[in-house]
Amino acid sequence: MSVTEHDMHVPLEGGSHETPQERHRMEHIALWLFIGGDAFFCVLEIFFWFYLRSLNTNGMWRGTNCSKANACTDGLGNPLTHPIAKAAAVNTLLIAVIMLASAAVIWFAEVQAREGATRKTTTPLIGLALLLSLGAIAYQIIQFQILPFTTIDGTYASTFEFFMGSNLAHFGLVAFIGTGLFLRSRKGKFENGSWYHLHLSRLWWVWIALSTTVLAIVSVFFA
Amino acid sequence: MPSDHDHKREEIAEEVAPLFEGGPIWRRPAAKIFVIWAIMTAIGVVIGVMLPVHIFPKMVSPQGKDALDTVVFFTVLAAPVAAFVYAIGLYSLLAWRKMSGKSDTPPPDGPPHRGSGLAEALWVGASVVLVIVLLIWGMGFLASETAPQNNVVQVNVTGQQWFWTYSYPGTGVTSNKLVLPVNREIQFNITSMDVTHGFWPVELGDQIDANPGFITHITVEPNQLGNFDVRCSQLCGLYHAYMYSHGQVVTSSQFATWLQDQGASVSSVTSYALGKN
Amino acid sequence: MKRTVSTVLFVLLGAVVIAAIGVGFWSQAYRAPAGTQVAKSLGTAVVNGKTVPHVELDFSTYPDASGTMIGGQPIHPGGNPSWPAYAPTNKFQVPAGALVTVKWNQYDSGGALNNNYFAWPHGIYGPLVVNGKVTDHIDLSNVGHTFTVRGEPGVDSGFFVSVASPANGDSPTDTSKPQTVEFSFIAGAKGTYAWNCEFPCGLSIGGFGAVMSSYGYMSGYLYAV
Amino acid sequence: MTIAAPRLEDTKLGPKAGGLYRHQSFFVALPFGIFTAFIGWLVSHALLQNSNWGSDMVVTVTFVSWVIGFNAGIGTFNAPFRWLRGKDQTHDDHLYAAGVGQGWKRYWKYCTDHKVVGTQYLVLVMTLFFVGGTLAMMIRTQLITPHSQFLSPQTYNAIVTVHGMVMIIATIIMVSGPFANFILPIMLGAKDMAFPRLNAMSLWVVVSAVPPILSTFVLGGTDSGWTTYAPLSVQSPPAQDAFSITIITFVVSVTVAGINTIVTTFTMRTKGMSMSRLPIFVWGSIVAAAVGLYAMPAFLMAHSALITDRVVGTSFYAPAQGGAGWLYENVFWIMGHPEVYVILLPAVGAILEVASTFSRKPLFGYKVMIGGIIGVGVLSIMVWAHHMFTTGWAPSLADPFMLTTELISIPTGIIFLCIIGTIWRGSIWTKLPMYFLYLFLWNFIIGGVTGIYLSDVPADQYFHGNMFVTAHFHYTLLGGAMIGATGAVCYWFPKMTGRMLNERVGKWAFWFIAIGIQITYYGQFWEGFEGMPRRVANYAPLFETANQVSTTGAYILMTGWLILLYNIIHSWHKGEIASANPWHAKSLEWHTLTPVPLENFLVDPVVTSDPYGYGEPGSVPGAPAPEPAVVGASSNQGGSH
Repeated sequence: MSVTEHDMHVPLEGGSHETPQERHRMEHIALWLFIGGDAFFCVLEIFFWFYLRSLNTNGMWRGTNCSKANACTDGLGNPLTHPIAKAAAVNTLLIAVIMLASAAVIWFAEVQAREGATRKTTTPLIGLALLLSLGAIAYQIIQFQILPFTTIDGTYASTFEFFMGSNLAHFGLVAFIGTGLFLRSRKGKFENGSWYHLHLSRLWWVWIALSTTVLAIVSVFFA
Repeated sequence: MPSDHDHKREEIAEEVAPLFEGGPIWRRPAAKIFVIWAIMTAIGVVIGVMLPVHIFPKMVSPQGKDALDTVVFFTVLAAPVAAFVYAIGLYSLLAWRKMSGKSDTPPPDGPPHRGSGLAEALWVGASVVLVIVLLIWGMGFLASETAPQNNVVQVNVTGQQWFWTYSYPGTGVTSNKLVLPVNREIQFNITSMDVTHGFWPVELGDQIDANPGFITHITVEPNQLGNFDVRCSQLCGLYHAYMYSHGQVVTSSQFATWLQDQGASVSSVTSYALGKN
Repeated sequence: MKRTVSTVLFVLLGAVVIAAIGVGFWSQAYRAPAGTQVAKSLGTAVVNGKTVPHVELDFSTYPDASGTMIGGQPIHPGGNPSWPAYAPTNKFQVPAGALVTVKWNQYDSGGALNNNYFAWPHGIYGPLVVNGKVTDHIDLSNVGHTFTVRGEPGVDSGFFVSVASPANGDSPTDTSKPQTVEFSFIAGAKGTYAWNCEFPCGLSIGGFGAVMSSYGYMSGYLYAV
Repeated sequence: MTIAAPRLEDTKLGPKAGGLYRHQSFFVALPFGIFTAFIGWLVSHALLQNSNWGSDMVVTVTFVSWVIGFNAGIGTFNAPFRWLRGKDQTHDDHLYAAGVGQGWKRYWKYCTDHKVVGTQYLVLVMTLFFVGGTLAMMIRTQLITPHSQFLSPQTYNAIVTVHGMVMIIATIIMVSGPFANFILPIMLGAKDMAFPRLNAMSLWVVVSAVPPILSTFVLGGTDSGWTTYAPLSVQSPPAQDAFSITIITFVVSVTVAGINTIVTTFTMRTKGMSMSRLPIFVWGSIVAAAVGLYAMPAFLMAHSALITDRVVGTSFYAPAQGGAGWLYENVFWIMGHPEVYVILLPAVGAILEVASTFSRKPLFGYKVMIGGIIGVGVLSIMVWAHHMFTTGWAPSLADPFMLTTELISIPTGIIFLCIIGTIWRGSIWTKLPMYFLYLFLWNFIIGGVTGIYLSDVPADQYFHGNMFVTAHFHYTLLGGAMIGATGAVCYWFPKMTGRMLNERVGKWAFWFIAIGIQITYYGQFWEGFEGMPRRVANYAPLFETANQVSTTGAYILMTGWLILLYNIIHSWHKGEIASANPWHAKSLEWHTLTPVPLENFLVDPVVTSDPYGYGEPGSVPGAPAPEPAVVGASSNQGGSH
């Protein structure tokens, strides 16, 4: 914990009391605490998935009384093929891939900024990452429309859609941060060594890409 | 600034010593605290032994007795522990209160005791021992309850928003009154039709939630004749307060005649009473 | 001394504010349906050897009770005037231990019970007469409403009456001719007995949402005085 | 060294300092929030009313609009969008946001000064307790007689639910709001919290969370208790959506406040304030904040799934479509039990400060107490299913959870060791805060012991869902945590407001509160022994006397709290002027001026010992270090041990 060795009233960047190093150390700890809380939220989402799946109340995990033991029937005996939403599986994995790509691009942008790149290189990279995240949002909204099942088709459907909704909320925050990074990078805010906010945003971005991938794997491979 | 650990030995001595000096034995602080502690413990024990027995309803099953015995035992066990803290609190107000609340300047500083390893070790040790005692007592009673023997009488309980119905499988009888034979192992199979209710036969001393979509079980063996009330112990909406019904523990013969009065055939009653279905 | 006076005044002011909020809640809770239907006296009757007062209660159940209840709809906040309800009110008063004859006009549609126990009449004295015919139980899949009163522990825990009524046609608007249900029961000891309808005609979980869990539509009290 | 520089608070700011903040205050945010909510209602009513779950959708959209509108109006979103646009705060903006030159109006604005936020929290907490307490009076008045028709069962259930939740919200923020914001930074020797804007946000987000829960009374009333167990809460009237919006908004505030407290403690301690010299109150606050960070995502998950069940027809808790009530109960109590320790630990920290100051003795067993607090925090994560012994969810887990629940009584027991160790042979100075310490001692022992009864499964099979449980948790939450918080209010009132509470009126309030608590909750223990279930609007005549005893006690308790409220309101502007250190205490907050300057210390303090130096050589009444030394231009080495 370093001591404020500046005079009391000399204003600092943004008028705060601390030096940039202290400021960034605080923001770093705060971000890890926030990611920890969000990680526990993600863990609980996965707990919902596996608990409901193992419970399979009234055989309604996959809907209309079909469970691992018996084939899916619609109550009148004729078999009901309840595909594990092949289309939905492909879309979910694709969305995860898009987010991983956008995380990779932002990470690359950060590396460039660390090595002293000017706004000419960082801005287009951040723009690309932002575009990818906006694409993921659009794709997720489209997936809501084209899903072969709805929320009332049992708990598999409900949890699947909850994951999609949670992703959408997180992507929204990522897009907000991405827009901010893009506009600030155009103003050269990340030049000459002040790349720190890019670093923090990349941490959050990568975490969201990871959590999207984990939720995608759970919802596709453990139906 | 001498660090805390160097002068530990003398500190304890200095801290404890004055408790044992100062005139005859009964006037020393430790003795006075002991007296207060003894009186308070006695009060606690008397309350523990006398009070719950009179306030608890008349229990008609061993589980009910277990709950009552647990309350009595835990109160008696807790009395000395609580009395210890209360005695020191009371004594501190009697003897160590230097300045009445009126003055605005504080009394002179007390002795700079920052802690004593001995007291901390004793305290935590005592807590561990007490916890072990509680645990053995709890696990013991729990183990004794959960082992159903043979020829168990089955009763299916259905909770729905704001009404309990009991059915006796095989006899075709469904009733709003819970009649049970005495000295028989009864297994309740409980479910709900809408929201979560709490099937709580008060005087049987046991309860479990009625969960929609699932069947939960409790086993009770009423060992005394008498009436008991069934109440809902889980908030279930508008008329939760009125979701009660009545129960009675009767002799086996009265139980058989009651079932027949409710329309059960004689053969189904005899096979049911032997715990076949 | 001045300090004590202002303290006491403040405490009284606080108490008045809290009491005012209490009156606010009280006015919301029991405003409607207003009034209690006191049973009409029909003289006396002999019930297993004892002469007891013989009274009559008559109520009806409407699919849309906005215009039929004393003191307007149970406008409990969040209630909906077009919900089905017992009319004219949900509170009945009978003499303790009296022989109560009930005449019930059932106009509302219905469906299948979730617990067939309620299709059979329980705790009634004498026959159950539906549309003029003596019946032993109502068709399980075509029940309109039930009138289920339960005894209170410590007052009269043995008291229990539950009677169902058949549904009235499929379109609830057909209010021309009701299903008539008539039965009698012996009122319990002096006390307050809660009754409610056990046919799930509401929404959401178990069909017991909305109208079923709003006080005053499908729930009320039977006072034995 | 004479301080010649002008006070920071008096600097003249440019006309446009503060930007948008200049036009924002509570009196702009309230109408703007209501207007946005109306737009939200209008749009959702038009589009969604007749789809299934229509009325729930409308209520949800309306109250989400209220929360967004109010926060936009007060200024929560200013900084994020300023960052988005690539702009940064100037020094004038920063000072304006800190409330410079706004006088009393800064208390109605999005002010980033931790002292203003602390005072705002105190007033908010007192308002919430008045609301919660009034509802408590409604409940006790309804329960005077077995068949009282003061409230209908629907109104009674709504009042029980809102009473529970308003009190839980109030108790979570009653110490971590006013004192972890106002006092904690000064105790550390810091100039402000780590994230001043987040600090103001956490306050105003709680303010925006209160109206939705109070509006549940006109939306049909919630009928499933503050625990809102599913599937009953899925079946509840539309009021349940507003209730869940309150919880989701409140979760955001507690998470943000928790992060702020933890980061402040780890990064903003002054020179010499090492971790082992932190006052015990700081340890209580940061462990509570850490446990809160663990608990709040579970609360968010439980209520997000509840809202999607009610609004878009998912079936997490609907057994007919594959859901289960146990799922809600598990996730709720994974939040539920850690949460009661989030309520308790800051109050315990405050009471231990009071113990040391008013026995004029160092805190007994500082290190063991920290171990106890951390032990409680860690163990609180492993005990949740003792709320579910009788749900039939997992009967085989009864023993393990009985074990963890009884284990947690060991670190909790250390609280008593340290209190009685501190008052042991101390010179007890019986001022008002010290009264509340003794009441805390009395109540929390009873709360703890009755907790042991409930942790024993065979006894819990009788007591679960029974008034005994109600009495137990009121003894721990009200008797323990809230009395601890009241002690904290009486202890730090002089530093926060510059006035002394009137001791005589304070003692009258104390005795009414002390006696009221015992009568009210002994009556409820009695009801519990007799077998009366919880949350019932009417009850069998068997329980009448016990209920009448409890209601009498409740009226006495109400009188006590009203006397204390009078004392606080009156003393705030007419009380005796307080000196900088009226209790001659040794922690840092008592070594700065009263009223506290904008950046807390005119000269950076250097700490050379912990704040419990009573009776030790060199201990001058009222100063931890011999003298607060001026900071020389020294190297950047961390706080020395």
